[in-house]
Amino acid sequence: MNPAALKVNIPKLLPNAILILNTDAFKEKNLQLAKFEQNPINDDTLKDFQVFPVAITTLTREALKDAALSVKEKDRCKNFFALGMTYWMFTRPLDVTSEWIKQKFKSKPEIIEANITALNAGYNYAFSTEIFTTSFKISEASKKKGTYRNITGNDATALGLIAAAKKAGKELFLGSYPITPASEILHALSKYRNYDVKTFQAEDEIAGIGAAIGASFAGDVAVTTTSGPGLSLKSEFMGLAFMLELPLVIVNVQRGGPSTGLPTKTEQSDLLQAMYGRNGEAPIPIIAAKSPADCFRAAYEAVEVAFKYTTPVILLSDGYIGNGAEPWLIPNPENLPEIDITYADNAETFYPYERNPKTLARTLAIPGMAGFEHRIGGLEKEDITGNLSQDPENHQLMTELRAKKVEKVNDFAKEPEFHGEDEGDLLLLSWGSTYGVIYTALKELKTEKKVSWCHLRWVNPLPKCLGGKISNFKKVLIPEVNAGQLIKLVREKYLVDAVGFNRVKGQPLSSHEFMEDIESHLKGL
Amino acid sequence: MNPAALKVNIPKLLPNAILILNTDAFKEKNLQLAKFEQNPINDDTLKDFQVFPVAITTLTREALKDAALSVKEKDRCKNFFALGMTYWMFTRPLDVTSEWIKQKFKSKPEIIEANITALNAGYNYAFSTEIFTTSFKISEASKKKGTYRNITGNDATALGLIAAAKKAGKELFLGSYPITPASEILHALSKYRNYDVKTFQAEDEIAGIGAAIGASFAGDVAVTTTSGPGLSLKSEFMGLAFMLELPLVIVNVQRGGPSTGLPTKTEQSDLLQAMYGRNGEAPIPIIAAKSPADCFRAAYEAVEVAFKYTTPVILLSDGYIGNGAEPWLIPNPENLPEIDITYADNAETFYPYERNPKTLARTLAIPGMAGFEHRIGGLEKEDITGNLSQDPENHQLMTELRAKKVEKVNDFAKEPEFHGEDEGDLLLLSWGSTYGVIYTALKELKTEKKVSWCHLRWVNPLPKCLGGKISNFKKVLIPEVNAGQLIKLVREKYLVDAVGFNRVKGQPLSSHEFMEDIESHLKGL
Amino acid sequence: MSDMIDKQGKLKLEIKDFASDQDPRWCPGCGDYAVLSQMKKILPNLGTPKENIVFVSGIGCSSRFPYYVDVFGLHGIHGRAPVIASGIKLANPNLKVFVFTGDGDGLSIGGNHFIHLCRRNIDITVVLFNNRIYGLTKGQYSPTSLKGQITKSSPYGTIENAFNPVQMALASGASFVARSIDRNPKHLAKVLDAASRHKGTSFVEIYQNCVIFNDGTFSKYTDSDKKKDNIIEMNPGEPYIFGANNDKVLNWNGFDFDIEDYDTTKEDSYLRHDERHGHASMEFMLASMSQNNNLPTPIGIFRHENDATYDDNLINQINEVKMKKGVGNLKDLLFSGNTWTVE
Amino acid sequence: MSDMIDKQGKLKLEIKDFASDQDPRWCPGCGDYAVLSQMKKILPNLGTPKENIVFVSGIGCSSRFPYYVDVFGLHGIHGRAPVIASGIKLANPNLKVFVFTGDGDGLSIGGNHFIHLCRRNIDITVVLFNNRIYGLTKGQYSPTSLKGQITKSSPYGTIENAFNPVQMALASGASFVARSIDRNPKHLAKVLDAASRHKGTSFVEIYQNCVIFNDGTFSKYTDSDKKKDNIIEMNPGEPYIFGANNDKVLNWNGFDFDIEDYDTTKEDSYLRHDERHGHASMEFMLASMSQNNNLPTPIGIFRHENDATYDDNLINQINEVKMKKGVGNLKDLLFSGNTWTVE
Ligand SMILES: Cc1ncc(C[n+]2csc(CCOP(=O)(O)OP(=O)(O)O)c2C)c(N)n1
Ligand SMILES: Cc1ncc(C[n+]2csc(CCOP(=O)(O)OP(=O)(O)O)c2C)c(N)n1
Ligand code: SF4
Ligand code: SF4
Ligand SMILES: [Mg+2]
Ligand SMILES: [Mg+2]
Repeated sequence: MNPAALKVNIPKLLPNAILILNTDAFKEKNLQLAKFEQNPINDDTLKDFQVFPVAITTLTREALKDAALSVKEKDRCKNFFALGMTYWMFTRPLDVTSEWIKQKFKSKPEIIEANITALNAGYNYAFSTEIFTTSFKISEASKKKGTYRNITGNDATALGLIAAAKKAGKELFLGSYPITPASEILHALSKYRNYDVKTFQAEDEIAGIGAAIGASFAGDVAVTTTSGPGLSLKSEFMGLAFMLELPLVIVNVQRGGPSTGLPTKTEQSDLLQAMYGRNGEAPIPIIAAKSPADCFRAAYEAVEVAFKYTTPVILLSDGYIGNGAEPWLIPNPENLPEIDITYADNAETFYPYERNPKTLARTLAIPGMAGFEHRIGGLEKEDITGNLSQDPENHQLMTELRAKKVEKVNDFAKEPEFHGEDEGDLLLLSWGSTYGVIYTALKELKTEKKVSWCHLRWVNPLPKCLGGKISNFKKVLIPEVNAGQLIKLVREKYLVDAVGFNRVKGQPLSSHEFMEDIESHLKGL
Repeated sequence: MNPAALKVNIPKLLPNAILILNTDAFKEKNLQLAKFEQNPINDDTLKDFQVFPVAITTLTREALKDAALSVKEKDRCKNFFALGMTYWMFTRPLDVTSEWIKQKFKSKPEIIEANITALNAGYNYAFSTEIFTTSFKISEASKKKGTYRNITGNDATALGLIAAAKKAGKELFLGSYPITPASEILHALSKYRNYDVKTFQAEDEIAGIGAAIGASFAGDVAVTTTSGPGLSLKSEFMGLAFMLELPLVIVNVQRGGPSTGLPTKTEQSDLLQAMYGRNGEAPIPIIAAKSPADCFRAAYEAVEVAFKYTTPVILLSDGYIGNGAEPWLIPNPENLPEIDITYADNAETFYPYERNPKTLARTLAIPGMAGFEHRIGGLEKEDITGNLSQDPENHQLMTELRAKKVEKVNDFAKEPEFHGEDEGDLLLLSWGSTYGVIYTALKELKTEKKVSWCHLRWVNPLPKCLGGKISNFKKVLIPEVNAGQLIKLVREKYLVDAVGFNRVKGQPLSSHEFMEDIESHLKGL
Repeated sequence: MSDMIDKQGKLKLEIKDFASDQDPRWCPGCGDYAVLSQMKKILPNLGTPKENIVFVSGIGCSSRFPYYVDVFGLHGIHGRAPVIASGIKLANPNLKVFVFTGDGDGLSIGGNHFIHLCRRNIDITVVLFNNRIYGLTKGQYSPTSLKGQITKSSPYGTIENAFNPVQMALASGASFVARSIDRNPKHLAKVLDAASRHKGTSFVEIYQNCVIFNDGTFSKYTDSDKKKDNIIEMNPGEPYIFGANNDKVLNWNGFDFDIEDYDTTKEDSYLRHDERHGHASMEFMLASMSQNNNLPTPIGIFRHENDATYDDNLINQINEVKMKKGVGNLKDLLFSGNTWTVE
Repeated sequence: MSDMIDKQGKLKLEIKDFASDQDPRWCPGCGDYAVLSQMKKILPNLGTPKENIVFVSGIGCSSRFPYYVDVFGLHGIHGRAPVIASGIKLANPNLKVFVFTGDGDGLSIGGNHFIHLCRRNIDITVVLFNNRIYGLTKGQYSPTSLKGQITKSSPYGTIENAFNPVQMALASGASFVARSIDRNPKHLAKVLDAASRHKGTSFVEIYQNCVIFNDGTFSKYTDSDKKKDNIIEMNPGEPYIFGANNDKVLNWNGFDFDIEDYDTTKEDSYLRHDERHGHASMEFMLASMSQNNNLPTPIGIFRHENDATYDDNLINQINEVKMKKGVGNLKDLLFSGNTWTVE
């Protein structure tokens, strides 16, 4: 679209629509012609859309630099360049269109070649730059009163972290290494220097979490952000953070795996890695965001728990909600829960591994506090004193204490979201970004059977009430964008013959397919 | 012990006894006096024992260099140095003995100080050098005919790997980074250059597995060895190996965790990490060794499966069996199973992700094979051709194929070891190094109830027969040196209310405690 | 294969023999294309059969290189290509192994593997595409980004100093170290060819333009009006002449270079480039110039040394041990030590 | 605290104030003890209150250092101390942060973090105990082990070249680079003191004897009959004099050092050490000498530069953005962008 076309079309666009803009066309002159005062790419005009500014003219000319065509003819191939990009976006093959071009311009082989080249170049450009990641429209019309804005999950995560740090009266430290689809959190946070946000782009994921652990030790609200393969690299340091019992938030924006996998596609397949991906007995609380806007609250809550229980916390998001946007009912900062961080106050009686009897959090003291000098590390340590200890009974005790502490998070966590009656035929049990699809499916579901839905916020620990809930239903169905991960935790813990609805296609679940699956289960009940 | 004392005592020593030898005393002269022809530390005389040669005299003198004592007096403190070492070994505190010394030498403060210094120095020396790792006597008197030798688990692993490579007619490549208690496998293998063993001490664990993957791609039998925190670091590369579907053996000699934990102590707490410690859906076969000598067979089998199914395989050992020794019935190499490795043979029809319909192994071709040039990598790839693919259905298909392949290992694996009747009251289900303790406990168990025992060799996939077996018992008891890991897999899969006997003390299970636990369970049945 | 051997029994390969079935997928105008075409040009003449060539890479735009040449290829994970390549070379020392990497892949996450590879001097050629940016992940700064550079992750400018990749390679012990530019195809081909033929770790830094996220970062070395003043081509045996009209020359004062007007009558007094001299002082001085605004930036070969390679050392050690102890026999191995027999 | 301030309001600390309740647990005779006592000696005089000092380490014998001094300490994981230290320093730039590491911890597994720390020039002091061996894990070779060295993992001798840690630090951009020896306590104290006071990344390599697994590896630098011929102490403003009777001197020939007899009458013609000169040629030349058997090995300070630190740059950038955009207010932040209201 050029500026004039844009101007005309803005009102017709759905929020969150995908806009591919040719930046070459957004020059002074065209802007004036279209009566834009400022370049809309750079101001807030397009905030509600997903904007992809691309220098289409330049890129097309470059792609065709060896073609024996006039500039004008070359420029006509622009549309095929743009088409190539959208083909990549929707993973469509190029051959059909190539064939069509060949038919259409049969008599002009140079034009055929140029158009095909442009088509390919557009496709390659999109491929090369990982510019489009899975991000579909998610929009749940909300009627609650209040002020709204559109927000992507990654931006909401960034804001949730800043809000938590501000409420805690702390500076925010992010140690991170770029990786699709998590980089935008780093990008967003790097803008907020005036909010006392320190972003440290580390040499790798290991350094990112390591620096965050250091910052936590020294008293910042500390965070590290990544995606799947990056989480793998953080495994060893996650074990250290667990052992040090330091507050830390680890954000994992999941993508298609395994290995490099499908970096621009979405998946929920890092849950078990988050649960078990480190040596020894090292449970870590896991919270999952359900939608783009919800990333704000999830991030905020992750910080609360990290400090309340002196523990690393893993926040699971994914490419779908990280890049997707939806309207967000903006909270008034005054209504956000207070976060108070307490430090040891008596140097005489200070022991770093003395615990708060209620939360089992250990006693924190940070460098700069005179008289509280102490040393912590990754070797097993004695209860209370924190001195090194190889004592067998102490190791058993510490292992148990650390595990109990994670269970305690249930004292903090609210009951999970529950829709429907407390007992019935089918219970849908879900977590994370499947929320939107399930919501839609349930709305459309017509049945006489009793179907209820429980959507988890904390995946570790599983909520206390869950066992009771599950036992009140004939069948439990667990939809996940993976080969079955939450279902493993649930079957193991409650010994219930839950069934899964699992798709591993790099895409959100199809609500249509899902509906069908529910219906077939209901038939059998 | 000096040489003379050693000479006298050798016949009295139990096999695998711990010998701390003062190397300073093993000089020409003393050796001659004791009628040793060669220094027994360097030859095979002491092969049946765990020998720790330490320059006790030198170290004691050095520790006391500032003490105002004669050399003779200093040398008398040697015994306290040695005592300090054993205290570390058995994690005993030093204070009681320090008190005793103070009482005993009340009138001679310099002597008190010197002895306490020596005691501490011995303790520190042992601590510093990670010289003693958990390793207790494991010995199961075997009456089978044949030739035996004593062997530690780590040495047996090394030999198993060499044997497999030799039988496959391949060179053996080890990429590794030293870490207690796995380093001895690297040490052992580095001696066998004349067996075409290439050991590559890498800059870290990541490089260790990465080099092994490269070597596998180029046609070697490739292995990487490590312990807990090192396995964490290998997570990302394990995902790649899984995606590349290349044969690779990953040996993890477990130690006390989490984090740096208890590096010289034993634990079975990396099972879930081995199962799930990487991003995306990436199941890998896991085999566990049950005893020091068994490491040979387990390593051999790991190589067989890695090639038969073109997959990475994780071999779990631990500090207890890795360092412990037992008599090994040496197999005749001719009787070891053949390992044949087949490569693609027709360049025209070659596709790297075409599969053997029986094993689902993919078709291998290695550099140097003219006409088979191809490229593989960590991005999702198209079925059969191996070209990059983002197609949703293809991703689903490939995810399923990769998982199915792991299940196929059951076609290869023998039924797990089973003792007792096929049905009854209590089924003990176990894996890895608990074997010895359970064996002993069961021998001593007196009960009228029917108790059977199933000891797994392959932990992933779980054997096909297991579900049937489990359902024939009133109760299933799973002993593990962790907080409950195999039990999670079993409960999840078979929905059986198995109970655990779990100890996390950095030590093998106490067979006494375990017996009591069995008895209390039997009472309730 | 047979049709690739000519009548004299010599290997005869052509560019088209290296064509892969995958189309390059870089952005139009990306500097990576230039490297690809030069690489394809030199490969047929190396005297190595196709099937003995292996391309290894990490992750990044540049790391997609292996897909576009029909040799064996392994597209690894981010930063780890050097270790995969090391394993390949040690498994089969007959192979010619290349690593293609970027400034992020090779120097940020992969920095450690890179320096250890150089230290070990394994016979591998590392080609680093330095575009001073993370291309694939859409434009964050890299360890070679210039201080102050504004990128997606540094909206107010980076506050980090840049690595000097050539100095890193020299300090860590690579035996061949060179630099070239995407826009100078002839020079590029020459340097890549020399690197490929070198035995030991050879390292080539290529200044490569990312048209999308860091366009023009090397323009002072490529724009026709500036490049002659800002670039100096180091040629063995020649003085360090540069300038729009080849009118300037570097003169060594014992600690530093002074820029002088080039004067043919003084020809004999000028220091001449010698990539095989082995003087740490000169190598590092030349390497430091790219970060010195008062001096031109050198391209060409900084170091070219013959040093024992790790792979040769390993094979030699294996052969020595075989000589001393005999070729290992499995039965002897298993039955060694104190054995006893139960009958 | 109050009792640590003297009448003039100045901080007054003593060695005993730094005594920790843990006894050092190194082997008797280990070189680590020497470093500990010198470190304890200089700490009281740095002018930094105890509670503002943080010791960070990885894993290894040397990495147990933090337990033995009563300041804040973090005993991290293997190789990663530099990143933990970076986070600590950036969280609270008032802290004085030290990293204690070994040749394995700092240069093998941790090599990448080390060079990136140097590049960023974060104000942290790195003390590397180079004993050319893995001590804690019982004696495998390290990246500084000498080629041919026989160790647990190289029974036939290593086939790897050793890193030159000083060159690595220089090449990666550390602003203070020095070397000392465990057996020369005075020199050690002097160098550690200068490093601790330096603003920016300071790096000190210490040759440290591991009596158990690599005893005597530095004997030619410590044995009284050899050391004077093999070690040269670099002192600012002084010529490079060495030898049993201070009878030899290094003379710079423009590319290399020549060894000459020291002649007081030529005093003026000798090159004098200047750690602040900033000539890449000299710095790297001096650094290369430890790997050159024909020249003595220098100890002392190789580079001592004032350069903006990352931590200062970060704080400055934060302040600048605050100046330009105003101190951030949470409400404004949340309600920014296109908002709409549902009533
Ligand atoms: C473990 C891991 N971390 C991060 C990424 C994301 N990532 C892919 S390429 C890249 C950097 C690419 O930069 P460079 O190496 O300079 O290559 P270029 O694209 O510029 O050629 C990053 C951060 C990844 N794939 N894997
Ligand atoms: C991830 C990981 N890998 C390996 C180890 C084992 N390890 C501990 S210290 C060490 C090397 C110690 O050498 P160095 O850093 O030189 O310290 P030194 O003991 O010689 O002072 C190794 C390999 C570990 N603890 N963690
Ligand atoms: S993003 Fe830059 S480096 Fe990557 S393909 Fe495009 S132009 Fe090349
Ligand atoms: S093993 Fe070596 S480095 Fe470690 S404490 Fe003992 S002497 Fe020191
Ligand atoms: Mg780049
Ligand atoms: Mg060391």
